[in-house]
Formats: sequence, structure tokens, C-alpha cells
Amino acid sequence: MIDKTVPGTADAVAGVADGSTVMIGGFGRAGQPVELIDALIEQGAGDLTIVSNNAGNGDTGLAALLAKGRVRRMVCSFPRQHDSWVFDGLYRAGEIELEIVPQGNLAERIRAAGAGIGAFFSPTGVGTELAEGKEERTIDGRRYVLEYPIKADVALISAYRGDRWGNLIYRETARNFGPIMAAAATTTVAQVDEVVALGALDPEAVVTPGVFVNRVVAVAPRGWVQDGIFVGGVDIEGRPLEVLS
Amino acid sequence: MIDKTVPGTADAVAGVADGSTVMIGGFGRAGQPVELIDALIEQGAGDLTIVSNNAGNGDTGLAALLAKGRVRRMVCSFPRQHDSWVFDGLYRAGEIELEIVPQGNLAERIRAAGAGIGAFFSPTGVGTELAEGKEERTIDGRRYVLEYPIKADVALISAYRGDRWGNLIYRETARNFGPIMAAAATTTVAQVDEVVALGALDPEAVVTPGVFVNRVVAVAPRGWVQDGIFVGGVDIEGRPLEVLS
Amino acid sequence: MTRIGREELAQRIASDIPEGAYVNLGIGAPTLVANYLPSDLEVILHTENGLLGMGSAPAPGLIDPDLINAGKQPVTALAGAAYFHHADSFGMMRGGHLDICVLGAFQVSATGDLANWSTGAPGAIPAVGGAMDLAIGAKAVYVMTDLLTKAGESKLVAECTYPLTGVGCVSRVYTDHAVFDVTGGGFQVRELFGGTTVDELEQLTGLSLQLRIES
Amino acid sequence: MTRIGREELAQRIASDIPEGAYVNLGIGAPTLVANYLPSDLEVILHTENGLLGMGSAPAPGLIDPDLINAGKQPVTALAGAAYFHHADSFGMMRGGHLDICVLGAFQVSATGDLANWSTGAPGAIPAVGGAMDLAIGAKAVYVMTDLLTKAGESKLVAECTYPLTGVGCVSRVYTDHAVFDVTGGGFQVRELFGGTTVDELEQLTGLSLQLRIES
Repeated sequence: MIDKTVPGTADAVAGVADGSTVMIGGFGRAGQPVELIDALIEQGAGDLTIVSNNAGNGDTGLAALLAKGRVRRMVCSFPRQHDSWVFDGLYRAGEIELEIVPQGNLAERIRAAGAGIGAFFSPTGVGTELAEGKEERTIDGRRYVLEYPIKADVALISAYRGDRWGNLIYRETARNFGPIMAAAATTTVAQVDEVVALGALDPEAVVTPGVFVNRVVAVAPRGWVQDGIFVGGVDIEGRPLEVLS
Repeated sequence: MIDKTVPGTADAVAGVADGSTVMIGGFGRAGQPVELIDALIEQGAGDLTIVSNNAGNGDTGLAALLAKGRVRRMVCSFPRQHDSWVFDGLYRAGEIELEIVPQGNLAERIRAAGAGIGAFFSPTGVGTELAEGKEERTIDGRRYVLEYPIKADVALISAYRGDRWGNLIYRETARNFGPIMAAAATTTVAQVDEVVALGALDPEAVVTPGVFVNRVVAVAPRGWVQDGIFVGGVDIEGRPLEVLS
Repeated sequence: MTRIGREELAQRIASDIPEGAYVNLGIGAPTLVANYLPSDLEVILHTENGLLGMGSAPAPGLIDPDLINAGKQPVTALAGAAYFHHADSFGMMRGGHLDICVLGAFQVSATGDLANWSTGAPGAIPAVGGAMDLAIGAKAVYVMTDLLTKAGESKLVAECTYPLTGVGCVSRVYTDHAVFDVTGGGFQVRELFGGTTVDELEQLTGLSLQLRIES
Repeated sequence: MTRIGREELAQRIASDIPEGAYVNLGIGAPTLVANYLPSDLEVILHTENGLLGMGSAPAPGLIDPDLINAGKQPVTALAGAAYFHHADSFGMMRGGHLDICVLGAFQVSATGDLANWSTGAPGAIPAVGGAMDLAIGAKAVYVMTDLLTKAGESKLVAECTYPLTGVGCVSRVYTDHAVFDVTGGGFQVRELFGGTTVDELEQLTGLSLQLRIES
């Protein structure tokens, strides 16, 4: 029997090596696999390259990993946010490297890694300083720059529900980078609110087929959902307000 | 109010010009938009380039369009099937042009057109006669050939359910080329079994967002499904056998 | 000279968006445009973090942290919405499927170059997000901005001095003084607000401007 | 010399597929392998027309024309299945996510080149389907074939004379006479069926062959 579920987040992140490239899902806080990041901090791997759209919010999740000095290099589209003080401090102190990638190129480069594409010509960034030094070509009268895949050793993502084959569904805009990162990493680890029985996920609605997923771990369900129904009751950072039911 | 639904298949295919490139969804008979093709035959456009995985089965659908002499050129991966006698005859008589594209390159080239990619390096076909004359490059020790997008003037696809914004869901392996063709054509026409109310399609499970769809037309429901449930009762060509209910 | 306020400008832009348009409203002032789209017309909003059919902000207590816009603010989803992942979302944009994108700007050049992601100031932390994708993706890119910086410099320029976001991508600029179309021959004044004249605009921008003639 | 039949060969291949493997079985003889996968082990079958978790053929009267395999035969879907479109399906393959692909062959060269899509015969209608994608996509590409053509010529060759499907892509060849691994130094005999000897194989193929030594 195939069973990709693991009992706890420590098992889920076991074996991440120093120097690894780790993709971390999420757009801001939505879809950020906070429990997996906490486990990675505990696990101790360092000298990491992190690929993630942002560079952490507040003092938790990715920001906490950065604060521990575990990250050598960030590859992201938008590090600077109102609550990215941890990254900001490290960057200004020269303690972290940064590669800025336009968000759509970041997504497409990750997708290319998962889909076996060697490189692709993108119109995004043409003529800007982020395309400097990149190969340019005009195709059918439009200018493009050549972009290469971004692969990872490990992807840590957050989904809503999963099964023991690793099939995943997401929730709303928390889907964001999860499906493409799952396919771009050698080892993909998904935290889910709930592991459901094989066959419980509608095969028409599975977003990430299990072939892309190596480990699935159930974490505390998000507070704003009960039995799949939105019940409100939190603020934008997930702090409890009131429960409507 | 946005309403992309049209009353009949004649309205759905109105305006297709002679000389157009038309994508036709389907893999064999699964997902082939037979009613739209019948309407296109009636509409009369000729000198067409057809992009479709196969080159017609039996005497209906795409095969019927070919038999009418409306197609100048086929772009497909697998024209030769046990029941592709119409295409076979035209090809042997020198009455149709053929571009053979490996199936994955066909899919990715269609996807590239919809996603604004100028060209991409594919490992498929490297070193074969189908890559002759194509630009080749070695990236990270692997050989790739450069492949260009395939766009169309019109895409005719078959989905299962749609709404007035053009959102679509498909059914099983009849999904195949529909979602990528929808995004690669200037005008995309979808036949569906049923038009449902806006909001009736689960936004997590919509496969083709309405932005890619211009016209939606309801056709006779497939005989093997009642109220979304498979009821059997047909052979592989869709001919009635018995209804289990 | 009379200028119009930001809310009025948002309203002005909203009135140019036809029913059925697929629209992406950039972070900041452009998001105000959503407030002025007539509720009896259907305009479909795209947010690049994976949603088509975005609705307005939720009521307090109904905030769903999984449902946010590109500015990471809580939003809602309309009946008819669809979610998708980031590669699909940016493919939708890059592939030219959106009709209109409204963006802010530091500078717009007479050839439609846009600079809106970086002032190039030394020591600033670079952050581009989806700006470069938005700039080149939509069928029409509208810029919403004050005509002048706080220091009184024109944001309409012959050539951008700030780092570029996109080349030749802007089709129209809505400012507090006037609306400009970017044409092959530079900026054309499409509409003047209040008592502003083309002469005044030329003085403020230092550019040679043409008035659009209705044909 | 003793040869094994096609069904026995399918069974032999099935016994080399471990539980949990993601496998694509090509059109024709390779589809027979599915019949010999032990029912108590979970092996996940991919069909490139958009399904992972393919099950066996349906009972008569339960044929669903929307649910077919790459050979356009009716199939079923297991609990745990997922559907996807063609670009995602071939991305899954091309991206190296499938463990094993089993394909037929006209010829396999000593360097692992595969020819299985065209005999190059004049007048034949070319048709490649997914063959070239399958050939280069999976982590391991197994070929299932008779060792000899009906005319008695070896399908194992120094260099393919038929048009290629893929270059250096085959890792193992299962034939009715023996199983061969493709190594840096040519074909290595992994297993002999019945009384076949390496000498006989060398005579049949005209190739210099090594016997694999278990280490």
C-alpha cells in the first residue's frame, strides 16, 4: 500500500541537507506552510537557498527561518513588504544574497523545471535591468529574454486536503505557488488540514496529482474553515475574532 | 450582463473565415466537438488549417469535414488510426498537407501560444527526423530543440458544463486538449452538455476560466451521463447499448 | 488650474471600462477604480495571485486569510469566480487575455515606457512583484497617477530616468490634470480636466503635446 | 532454443515493477503488463491522454466513451485517480516524474537509441503520437519486443536504420529470448530465458554481448 502520510512535521522535513535549495509556497501569508517551516527550523538545516514569492512576514514562518540565520540566499519577486523587517535587516547588513525575479517569470521558471522545459523565451522584463546579461531574441516582431528553469531539492507547500497517494486540493488564493513548486522539487512535502480517504477527493478537481508529492502531513486545521465551510472568525493574520456558525 | 451563451451551433461557429486556422479538441472521439464540427461544415468555411491530435475517425466529426474538402492542411500527432480512412485517402491522393508534431510538443506549443511564451526548448524529438532543421541547444548537459507556439483563429472544443461567463468543466479524459486550445485561439467556442447558473460551478474545480472562452452552446447531453452520474449504456463510439439506472 | 482628486480620477477610469472587460487593477491607487465600476455592469477582475472574478472587501469578521488580492488585502469572490495557480495566472496575463490593466507610475515616457518598480535609490531593497508582467501583459495598459511628483517634476517624460518596468507598453495615462494617449508620435491629450489647457500641460511637462481631434 | 511467449514476458516485466511506481504502458503489447501487476500491490498507471490512476477495462455495458487510454480503448479510473489536460500530462512525463515507461520497438541500438514510430517505408502515412515524449520522459524506459522480426532480423542493432524515436533513451530491453540492460558499453545480458545462451544471442543479433555478473 502506498502511504505518503507521515505522523508529524518533524518526519515531514527529515533529511533536508545543509546547502539545499528549498521552495516555500505561499503568497504573503496565504498558503505559507508555517508548520513545516517551524519544523525545518527545529531540524536545523542551514546555508539554504530559499525560493519563495516573498521574504517573510512578521516574526513567524519564513521570517523566523531567516531570523535564525539559516538562509544564505533568497530568490523571490517581492521581499520588501510592510512587515518584512527580518529580511530587511539581514539585507541591509549584507547577511543575505537576493535574486529578484519578476513574479510571472518566477512562476514560469518553476513550472518549466517541473515540466522538463530546458529554457523559454519570456516577454517579461525585456529592456529592464532585470534582463541585463540575459539572451534576447525577437520572435514574430516581439522581444523576449531567455529564462531558465528553477529546480529545488525540497518543496514545502501548504494544501487544504490530501490523501495517502499525495493527491492535493487547495483553498482559494492559498493555491498560488503550491502546484508548480510540487512538480519542481526532488522531494515535495505538503502540509494539509486533513488527510482524507483515498477516493474522497474528486478526480476532476485534484489540483496536484500525487505523483508530484512525497510526504503529506496533517497539521492543525485553519481556524476559519469547519468541515469545508468558511465560518469566518479570524483577522487577516489568522488571529481569532469570532466564529459564525 | 455578460452572456457568452448562444442559442445554436450555427451561431457558435458564425464568422469562421476561409483560410482560418482552427483548433479542434479531442483525443480520438473523446472530447471531439462533433456538433460544432457539423455546424462548421454547414457554415461552409474552407481552405482551413486544422490543429487537432488526430485526423478524424469514421465518417463523422472531423472526418466529415475532411471529406468535404474543406481542409488544406492538418497539424496533428497521430493521423493514422484504424478508422481514419477519410484522411488516409486524401493524404495518399496528395490532396492534403500534413505536419506531424510529437504529441507533447503539440500540447506544449499550444500551451505556449496561450501563455505568451515566444518559444521553448523541448527535449522531445531531439535527434529525430521531426527535429530536422530546428535549432538545437545543449542546456545542463541535455539536448533540446527550439519549438514555437501554435496559435489559432478559432478553437472548437467540447466541455461538460459551462456558465454564461464561459467557465468550463470537463469530464474524465475528454478534457485532453480543450483547456490549452481555449487559451490559444482568438475566438474560442465551447459546446457543453449543459449551461448551468453562474456560481453553480465550484470555483476550485473550474478548469477553463471564462476569460478564455467567447461562445458557449448547449448540445444534446452525452448519452452515458444523467445528472452528472455515469449510467453506462453505450459502446466506445457512443452508440446506445442499455441504460443502467 | 483645476485638478481632479484621486477618487474622481478612479471614477473617470472606471467609466472607460466596458461591461465584460477582464481587468487587473494594480496595487495602490488603481484598486480604487473597483469602487466606481457600476454595480449593474459586469466587469471581471483578475488578481494575479490566482483569482478571476474578485469581489469587494469582506465585512469585518468575515475575513478569510486564504482569499486575498495581490496587495495581500482580504477580498471576496463572486459567483462565477475561478481559482488557478500562479503559472496559469501569469500565463493568462502574459498571453494577452486581459483587456485592461491599470497601474501606478513613477514615470511614463513619450514612447510608452513605464517606470514604476524602483527609484534606483542606492540602498533601497529591490522588489518587483508582478509589475513587469502586468506592464507587458494586458491588451491595454492604463496608468493612473498624479501628473507631477511631490517635488513638482513631471511624471510624463521624454525618456524615463528611473529603472524601467516595461518598454513601449503604456497605452494611456490618466492624471489629475488630463488624460493622455500614447501614440506613435508621443503623448496626445485626450481629455483636459477643469480649466487645464494644453499650453499649461506643455509647460508642466516640458513636452510638446498634441490635442486629440475627435474624428 | 526455448523462447517465452508474450503473456509470460508481460508477467516477467510486471514482476520488475515495484509497489508505488508511476508507470506508463505504451500502446500494443506493453498494455498486457497491466494484467500481471499483483492486485495486492499499488502501482499507479499513467495514460498520457490525461489520467493518473488508470484501472482495468470496464465490464461490457459499462463503457464510458469519455474514459479511454492512449490506445483509445475504454478503461476505468481507480479511487485516488486524477484527471489533467494534455500539457500537464506531457509535462508530467517530460519532467521526469514517471518511474517507468514500457514501449514496443522496431529497433534498439547498443547506445539505447529507440526506433518505434516509423519504418520509413515510402508512401506510409507518418504518425508519431506520444512516442517521442514517452521515449525521453520516464526515469527508466523499458522496451518489450520479440528479439527478431518476422523476417528473422535482430531488433537489437549496433545502430538503428529505422527513423529514431529517441536518442540514448532505452535502459532495458525485454525480449522473448533474454533481458538486456543498455550500459555505457553496449548490451549486457541480464537474464536468459529457457536454454538460450549468450553465444546463441550473439549469433542471432550479430552483436558482441556481455553477461551481467551479479555483484
